[in-house]
Amino acid sequence: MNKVISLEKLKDIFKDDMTIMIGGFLGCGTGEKLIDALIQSDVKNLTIIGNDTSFVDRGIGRLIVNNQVKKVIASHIGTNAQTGQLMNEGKLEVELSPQGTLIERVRAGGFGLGGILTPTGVGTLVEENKEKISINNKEYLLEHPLRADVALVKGSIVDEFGNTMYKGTTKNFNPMIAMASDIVIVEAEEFVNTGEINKEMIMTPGVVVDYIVKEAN
Amino acid sequence: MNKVISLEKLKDIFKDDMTIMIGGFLGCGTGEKLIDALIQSDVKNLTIIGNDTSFVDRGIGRLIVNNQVKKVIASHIGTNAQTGQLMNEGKLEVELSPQGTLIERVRAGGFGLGGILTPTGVGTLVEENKEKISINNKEYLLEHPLRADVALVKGSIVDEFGNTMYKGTTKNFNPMIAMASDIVIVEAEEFVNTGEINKEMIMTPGVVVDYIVKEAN
Amino acid sequence: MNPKEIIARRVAKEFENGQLINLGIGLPTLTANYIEDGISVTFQSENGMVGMGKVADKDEIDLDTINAGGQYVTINDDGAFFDTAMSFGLIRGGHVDVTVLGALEVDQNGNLANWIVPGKMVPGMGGAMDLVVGAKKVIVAMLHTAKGKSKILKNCTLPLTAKNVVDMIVTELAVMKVTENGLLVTEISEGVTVEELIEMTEADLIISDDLVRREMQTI
Amino acid sequence: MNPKEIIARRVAKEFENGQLINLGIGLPTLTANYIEDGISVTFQSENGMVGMGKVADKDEIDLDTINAGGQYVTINDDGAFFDTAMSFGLIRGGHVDVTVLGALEVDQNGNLANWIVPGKMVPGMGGAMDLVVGAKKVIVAMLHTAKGKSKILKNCTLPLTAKNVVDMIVTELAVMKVTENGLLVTEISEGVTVEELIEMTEADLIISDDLVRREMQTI
Repeated sequence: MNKVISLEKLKDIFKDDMTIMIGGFLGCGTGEKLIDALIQSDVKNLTIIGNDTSFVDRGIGRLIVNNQVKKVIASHIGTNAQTGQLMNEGKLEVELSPQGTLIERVRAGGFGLGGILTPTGVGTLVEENKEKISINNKEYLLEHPLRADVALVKGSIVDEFGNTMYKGTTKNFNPMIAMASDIVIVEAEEFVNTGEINKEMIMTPGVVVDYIVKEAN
Repeated sequence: MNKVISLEKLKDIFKDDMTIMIGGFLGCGTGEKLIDALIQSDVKNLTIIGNDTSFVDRGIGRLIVNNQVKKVIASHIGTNAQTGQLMNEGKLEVELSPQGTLIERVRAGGFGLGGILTPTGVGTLVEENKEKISINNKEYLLEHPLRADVALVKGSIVDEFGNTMYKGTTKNFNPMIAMASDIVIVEAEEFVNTGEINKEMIMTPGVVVDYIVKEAN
Repeated sequence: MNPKEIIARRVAKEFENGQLINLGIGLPTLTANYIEDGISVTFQSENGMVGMGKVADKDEIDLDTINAGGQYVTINDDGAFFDTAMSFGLIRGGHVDVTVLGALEVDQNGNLANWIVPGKMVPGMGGAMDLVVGAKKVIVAMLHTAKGKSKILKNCTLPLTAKNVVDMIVTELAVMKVTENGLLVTEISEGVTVEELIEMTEADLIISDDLVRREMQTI
Repeated sequence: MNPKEIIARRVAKEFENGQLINLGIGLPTLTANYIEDGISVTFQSENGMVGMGKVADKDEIDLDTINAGGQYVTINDDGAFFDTAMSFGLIRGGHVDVTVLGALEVDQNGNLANWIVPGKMVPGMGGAMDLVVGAKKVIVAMLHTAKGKSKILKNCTLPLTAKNVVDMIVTELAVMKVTENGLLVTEISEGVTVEELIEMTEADLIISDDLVRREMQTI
């Protein structure tokens, strides 16, 4: 089972209208080579799920600028002016979800939960069209799971089997999107032999990883 | 802020009728010194939340045998005959929760979620007295959070600040109970200076830890 | 060949390259001994490990590394450790390809009972309820009868572990698949007649047109 | 002393030993510069860190370690890294003792608006909604007015970030606590009269019987 794939071959995986989860927080922990491949594939009408739309020249931001995105589900779009402009022009749908709710929705999608109850967003625009459930006299929003066709994960160290560790604050959404997507592609900053990563640091087991891109950053 | 406490002083924390979460899976990852202290304190009518009741001579099992427990919430009691016997005699209440549901209930308690929706247990005795919610035509049980007064955590390496890493399969319930309890006590198998644990291995941050017992195992 | 070995060998044929597999305690665990050449799979132990190796030899014992049955085990190069939440995320989230487990009863609708005999035995469900709901393929591996009585029923009589979850039943006598139309017998063991099988089974059986005769030397 | 420094210094006095604190971007972050001697607190950055240190000097930059504002920062000896789920578990679960953040509007019922100006500015709520719902104590640190208009209202006019969550408002003019009876002014700055404060505040104010006069040299 050789999971290593070239950026060239990767393009065969991307299709129009796909839903793609992308790791990263303001671009930190986003696999830029994977974004390159997605841009070169030039697939359109994507739904992108990620924490934010980064900056115009980085990570998810580049996909927005390249007009490949139909809808974004994120917690924050303020650092990328293009996102707001396309939204205002009616060319991009934006669904804003509180950050803690967004990651729990992704986790629920990957962990087989039908939904989660969170107090976040009660009494705000976020509760629109959502069921409210009272538990012990406290109100919670029922938030639904999210899943995607593809996850673009950035790993700091990845072994041949796909076991992945994430350094510092690059973890963010990466471990959860790797659980919540049908096809999981990991960009390896450092690629090592199976067994070389300290087992106490592995956050994503190789069994959920389908493809590894090992081109150096 | 010196969090280190002696086993002797620890007994002042334990009270009758407390709810206590205890880490471990069949005793692996249970702090036996903490169990010693709890036994010596001889507090009664405890509600214990843990994966299982271990064996008669190990971990939670010893509390059962010592008749300190009024109620157990666990996923499995089959390895400790005393649990079943006390239950049959009406001396011990046992609430069985599927393992994956139990850990999500603890997590929800510690992570501020009002509940979780799981497909596990639908159509079985587990669904009794529980709300069922249909999401996208699939039925889920609404399971409520669990919290405790005290968590007894076993850490493989613990630093002065309380940062904790768990080796191998000793993790099990430990990281989650440390989030879901008012008072968190960690038994350190190895005690080190703050900063000496690799930051990528810390699963429980010191900020949630109240007391550290550093007597060697 | 003893009945348990017959079952274990047959179950192992179901495993495919790259799969994540969870084996229940007892007979299901034996299947790991019979994996076919060229097939590479990963075993999960739901207490917190993927890439589980074998039961540890004395000099390999690590007190911090046990399987869900409480035995000291090794971990393979490709393995990793997780807490219970992540471990059951893998299970409930459909990342486990196959779970193999025993049963007290299983019925022709794919219902499974394996966690309680009211008033007699109340061990608890442990991880079984999550496993059978979450795993992509649920294989029941068990002896066909207990004390002369069929364990494969029209309807389970014991409290269920889960409804409509079993995909396949492997016993020493036959291999059965749970289909929309009922329980389809696809293979029957050497020396067993269809009539005998029907006799020993309380559930209604549909005999496949392509029924395979399992010869013991080839499984 | 400039108004922002007045605010930051006063907010810092609220921090207690051992607390876990989350500071919003901008003015709230300044409070970290004024923590009192002998007080040891831990800062969280919700993108995935507790024990956050200072903004990294050029030679300290680690590309993998940023704060929630996107700046390269250091991590202290007592720190650790987490994924977003754990980070917001700490937040939603009540493990964060204090969150300090700015506001577009706040009202006398403790309602807060700081994430959207419909039709004008739609940055998104990021982690703010979780923080104000989850943190044990919510302190709004902001200038009292914007373009001459009070930011402290009877009722917020902008879409809310959360309802009834603000515990305390610290501006350059006063310190106010949200109580069941309304907005209680507990401290007023040197050179500001109660009448002036009332004049500059749209919300109804209750003046504490124990009103403290903040002298600039002592805060």
